[in-house]
Amino acid sequence: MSDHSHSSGSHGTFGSLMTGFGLAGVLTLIPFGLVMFDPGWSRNLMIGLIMGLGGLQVLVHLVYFLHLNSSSEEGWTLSATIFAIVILVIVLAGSLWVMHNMNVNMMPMTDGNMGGVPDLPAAGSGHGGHE
Amino acid sequence: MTMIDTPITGPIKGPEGPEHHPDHHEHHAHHASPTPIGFWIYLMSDCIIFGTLFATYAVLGNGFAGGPGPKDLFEPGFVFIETAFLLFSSITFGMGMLRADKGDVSGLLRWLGITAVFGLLFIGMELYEFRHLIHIGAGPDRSAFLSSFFLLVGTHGLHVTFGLVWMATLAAQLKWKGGLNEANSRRLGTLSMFWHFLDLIWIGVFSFVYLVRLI
Amino acid sequence: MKTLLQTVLLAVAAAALSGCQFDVLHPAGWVGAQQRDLLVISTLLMLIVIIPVLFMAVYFPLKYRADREDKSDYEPEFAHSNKLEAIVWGGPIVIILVLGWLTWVYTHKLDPYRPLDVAAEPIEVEAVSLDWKWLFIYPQYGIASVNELAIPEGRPVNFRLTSSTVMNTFSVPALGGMIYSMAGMETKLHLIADETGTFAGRSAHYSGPGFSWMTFDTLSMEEGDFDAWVEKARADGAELTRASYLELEKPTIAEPVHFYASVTDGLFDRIRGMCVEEGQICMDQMMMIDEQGGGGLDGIALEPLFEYDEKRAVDGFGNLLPSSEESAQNFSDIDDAYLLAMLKSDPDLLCRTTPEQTNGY
Amino acid sequence: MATELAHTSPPETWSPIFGRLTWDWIPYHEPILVGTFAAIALGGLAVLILMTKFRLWGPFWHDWVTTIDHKKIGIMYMALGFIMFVRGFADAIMMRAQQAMAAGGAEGYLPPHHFDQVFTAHGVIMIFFVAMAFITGIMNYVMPLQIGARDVAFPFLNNFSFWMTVAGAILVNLSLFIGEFARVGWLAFPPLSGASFSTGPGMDYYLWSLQIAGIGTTLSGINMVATILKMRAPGMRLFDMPIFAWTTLCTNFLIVAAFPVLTATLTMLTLDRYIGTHFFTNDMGGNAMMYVNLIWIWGHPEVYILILPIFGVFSEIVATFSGKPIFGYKTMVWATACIMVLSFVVWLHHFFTMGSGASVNAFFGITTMIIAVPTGVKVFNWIFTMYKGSVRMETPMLWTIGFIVTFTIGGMTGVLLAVPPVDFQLHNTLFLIAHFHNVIIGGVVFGVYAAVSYWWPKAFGFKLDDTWMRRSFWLWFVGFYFAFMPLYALGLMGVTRRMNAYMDTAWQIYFIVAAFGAVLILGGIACGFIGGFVSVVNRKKLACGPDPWNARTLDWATQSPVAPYNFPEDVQVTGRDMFWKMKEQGFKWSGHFHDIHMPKGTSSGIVLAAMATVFGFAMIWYMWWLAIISFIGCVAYGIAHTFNYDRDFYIPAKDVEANEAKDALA
Repeated sequence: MSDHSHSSGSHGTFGSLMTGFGLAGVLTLIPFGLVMFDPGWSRNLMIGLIMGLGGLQVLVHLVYFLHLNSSSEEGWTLSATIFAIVILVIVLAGSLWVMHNMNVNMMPMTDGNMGGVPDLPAAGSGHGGHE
Repeated sequence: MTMIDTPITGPIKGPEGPEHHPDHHEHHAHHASPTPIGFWIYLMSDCIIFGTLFATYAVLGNGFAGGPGPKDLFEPGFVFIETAFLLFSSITFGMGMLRADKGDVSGLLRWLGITAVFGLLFIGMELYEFRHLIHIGAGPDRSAFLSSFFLLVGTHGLHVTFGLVWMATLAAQLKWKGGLNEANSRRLGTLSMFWHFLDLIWIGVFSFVYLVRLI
Repeated sequence: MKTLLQTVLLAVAAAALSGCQFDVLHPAGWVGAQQRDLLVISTLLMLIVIIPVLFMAVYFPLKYRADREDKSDYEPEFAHSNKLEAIVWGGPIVIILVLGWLTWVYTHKLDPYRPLDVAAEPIEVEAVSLDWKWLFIYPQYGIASVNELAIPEGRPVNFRLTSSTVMNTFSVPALGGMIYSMAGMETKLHLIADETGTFAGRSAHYSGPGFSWMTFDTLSMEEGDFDAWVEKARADGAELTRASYLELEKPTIAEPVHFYASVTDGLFDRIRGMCVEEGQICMDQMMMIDEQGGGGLDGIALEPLFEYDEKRAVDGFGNLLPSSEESAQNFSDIDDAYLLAMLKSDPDLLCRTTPEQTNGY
Repeated sequence: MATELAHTSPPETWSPIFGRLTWDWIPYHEPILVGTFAAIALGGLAVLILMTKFRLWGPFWHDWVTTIDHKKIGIMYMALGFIMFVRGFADAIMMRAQQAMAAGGAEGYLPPHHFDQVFTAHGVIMIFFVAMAFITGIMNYVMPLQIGARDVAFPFLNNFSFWMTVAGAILVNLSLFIGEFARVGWLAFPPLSGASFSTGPGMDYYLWSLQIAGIGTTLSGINMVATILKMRAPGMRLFDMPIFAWTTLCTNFLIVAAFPVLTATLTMLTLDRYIGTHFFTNDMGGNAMMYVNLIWIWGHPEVYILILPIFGVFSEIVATFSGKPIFGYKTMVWATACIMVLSFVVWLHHFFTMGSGASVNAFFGITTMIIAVPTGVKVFNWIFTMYKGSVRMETPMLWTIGFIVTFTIGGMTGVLLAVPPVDFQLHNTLFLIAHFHNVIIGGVVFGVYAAVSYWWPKAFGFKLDDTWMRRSFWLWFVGFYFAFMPLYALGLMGVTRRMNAYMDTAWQIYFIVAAFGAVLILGGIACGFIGGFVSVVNRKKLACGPDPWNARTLDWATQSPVAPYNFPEDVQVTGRDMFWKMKEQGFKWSGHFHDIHMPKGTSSGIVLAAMATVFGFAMIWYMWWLAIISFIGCVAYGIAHTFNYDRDFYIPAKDVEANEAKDALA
């Protein structure tokens, strides 16, 4: 572990700020464009694209605006961020998994559809818990 | 255990000499300020609050209780303008930070003012949307979907409001309480982190709360 | 002091020896027996580590005490040993591997949702936890009982459970396993009694002021006795209709056992759907509507059709509080809007939820 | 037909000034509460008179209330913990007495309405205001000393966190005499805790006290993480830190990651109750299972938040009193880190019986068992630290042996409960109660007693009276087994927790034995307090130097009691067990001291917390005007506080020199 001295440039430069702005702008325009001018692609592809672009933009913000890198604060900001992301993934994915499973088991409709958008009308897809 | 071969007491690094002035040093002169990492850890814990709210929205977001769903209520164009305001405010804050790096207090204050205007526009739009929804009867008590929507977006809005109050306070301090002294610079740095963090959360909100539900 | 301790110890020993009350250790059904076996196996497995640990924890401080005569074995720098650390990690890992495998197998085998592999014809019981009593409906016999569960010995019992308001847990330790009952939801449980007898049953999840008295006897009987019990219910019982269920649903504490000679068809489904009352939309219907994307803006006004909790508010002593809103009256106001919303949904849904169906099963 | 419901709650009314608070909510007809109130009022009055007589108000305000010294804040956390411990234990004794009496149709002396508040308060107080206060106190006192720091990273925040915890504790205790407390169990599962099934202010006391105290806990977590990351003595790498500092780091990472989930979850429940949202209601799309899911995502890490620092305490004690470094230091650190992460993937084991599928149950059962591995490793490491050592059986060591034995048994029953089919039988029975008391008393409580007797000489300069502390240990140890082994037995009979009364008289003897155990524990607590009192009286005789136990870590390199500046000069750290090395080298302070830069005390913490208390009270009773005023007051005062730039001062070098010289003479 080495001691890093922080230069005053930790707030980035005009160039890096504008790069971040450009990337963030594009990554915002695309998903909004997809939703507002529907290209008619499949739902899953659209969801994947929007979430993927969102994730990408989060990275852009972390790097260009929040200046996250492996050397700031001896790497502790990065470690703390990774820890938080792990916990977030556990909380989100875990809750969805657990709740989906319990809803499937317990809600009157057997094919509970958690966490996403309703599918196309699931005609007669099992109502009531009778078996 | 290894043998001890280095001296135990190092050079004394306490405050010393006439050039040392209390206002320009941290409580513990030999340590870098713990504030940036401390504030970052706060942001991470705040992030987990939002994560919990996102998880709740994901789980309860289909509980319309026979009431309206996202497609009945959300307007992508409206959200796009909100998003643009918040993104612009992030950039203008960044411009202000560049001024601050140059020691230009009045330039910084000017950019902070512009940032605050964008922030206020964002909050104004959000309040307008909430008022509209409540007015047509789609308030947070109508269904679990709306409860989780209002809480998630409202929590973000509260953070932005708090950021604006902080910005006003800091502006006053920059103007009348010693400009970019050590304490004010530290606070400016943390506010900058806070403000960019809120923009980052908003990416999750517009993607996950609005856009994905409008497909 | 010492004699007092001895007295207490004797009392404990005496109580422990009268083993038959240890329902978990001496269960009267296959499920409970399996769970008991697993309990014993796991305990023995863990004792492989636990016993040496307990021994060392007491023996080492005695053996290596500072005032011992021969301190030649004192090694003040001994703080690391690859061999010891391998044992320290390896031992527990092996035991947990075995235990984990057992857990995986038994958890699937004893999943409460899994019907039992028994040749005999199962008996269906629909159990409802009410404030603060248990209702057991026997759909095969068209009867119901309150706070008494009778089952024939040797036949699997398939439970469907729900609750009228708060969470409870259905528990008959002598038979094995427990499971939550929750309003608007249905859980399942499969048990069997291999012996006749009377076993204690209760709610195992705190549910309010009447919780302590939310007990019932489980009567495991010979087939003939069970038939007689059914006949007794038919003879003594009242009618369980939607109206009388709503009466029964009102909070009471320590409700005595009583029976219902007949049960309205589909009552359990309505209880589970929180739609016994007139003018309520059932949970399954609501979830259908929601799966189509909700009721749209017109659906905003349908709110009273879905309301449930407020009408059942109780105070700290279990008294029902007067409800603030009259939903029935609102219902007539929005009837048209309701139909409109339904029309927007698919025809399959529409035919399930015509007003007749909402009002009468 | 059924039993008449004899009583009713006061009617729901609302007035603009007093909200829903009416005279009906003052329980003057309940003799137990009136008696308690009278005792507390008289005791309080006596304290007030004595403090006035001996002119202690000034010192109390300047040296304690407004202090930002981590050591004093740590001591105040311990004091808060012990005060709340008495309250929580009183609840425990009441429950044991009730259950020992109310068999076979007897009603006992507590009606359900009261009994249900007692068990809820017992759980809430013991976890949030006793265990949390204790571990925060110990971490506050010891950790900065162990890493060679002058204070924590954010000293004012530390003071504020403490007073917010006190604010929460005050609200919980207010509920005794104004209104009522929640009747929902310590985790307040909805729908029971929702607006319809928990009317009245009890549940709101629960929510606001936990939210306000939770702010303090989260901030204190952030503070300590930042302290360890940034304030270590020069040269101290992470792997040079004592184990206790490591467990503190992991614990506070857990706090920072887990408490936000609690905050969010309780906020949702609050909104359900206050503005009619539908997160956890039965109707309108709400889902109460989501609350159970979320609260345990916080709740399981919380258990490890309580036990990890205690593992650290025992690691320090066992190394010191065995005259050896801790066995397997690195293993110990990695085991702690493993536990930290694993504790986030086991939460479902608290609700196996809710009806998840077999694969989900099995997954969470197995992850739970996996945690037993690093925990088991720790136990072995403590044992092997004693192996080939020179073990001195001082009181802290006595508690340690008691802990290893008790905790191991508790760990075993814990793994049993992690097997889903076994849990189907034992969930919510007294077996579960026995299990978690087995680990929490055997772990946290024994650990706190061990820590207090270990670091007391550091904090006050004299040892605790040995005889009384040994009495305390034996009564606790034996009392624990009497109190909880019968509960294991009852659990195996299928007896459920939280029962106000029961019909089966065969159970009664077990409850009586358990009550007897509780009385023994009461004796243990009393001996502890007497021991403290006797020690203070005999403090001259018990006085000791800075290093009474021949310890190994930096906390013992300071004076006893520790000077405000902790270390007169920076320590250059070159490895583990630094103080041991210093002693081997015959270390002496250089004697050329310099001015020491210190933060100033401030009253902002207590003022903000006082306003938060008023805000909580106003929200509980629907006094909207007061809530608005106190909220605005908090924000305004917080802003005003940031305009104070005069926050530090210097301790002159000659004062440091004089102080250190005094120590050398003694």
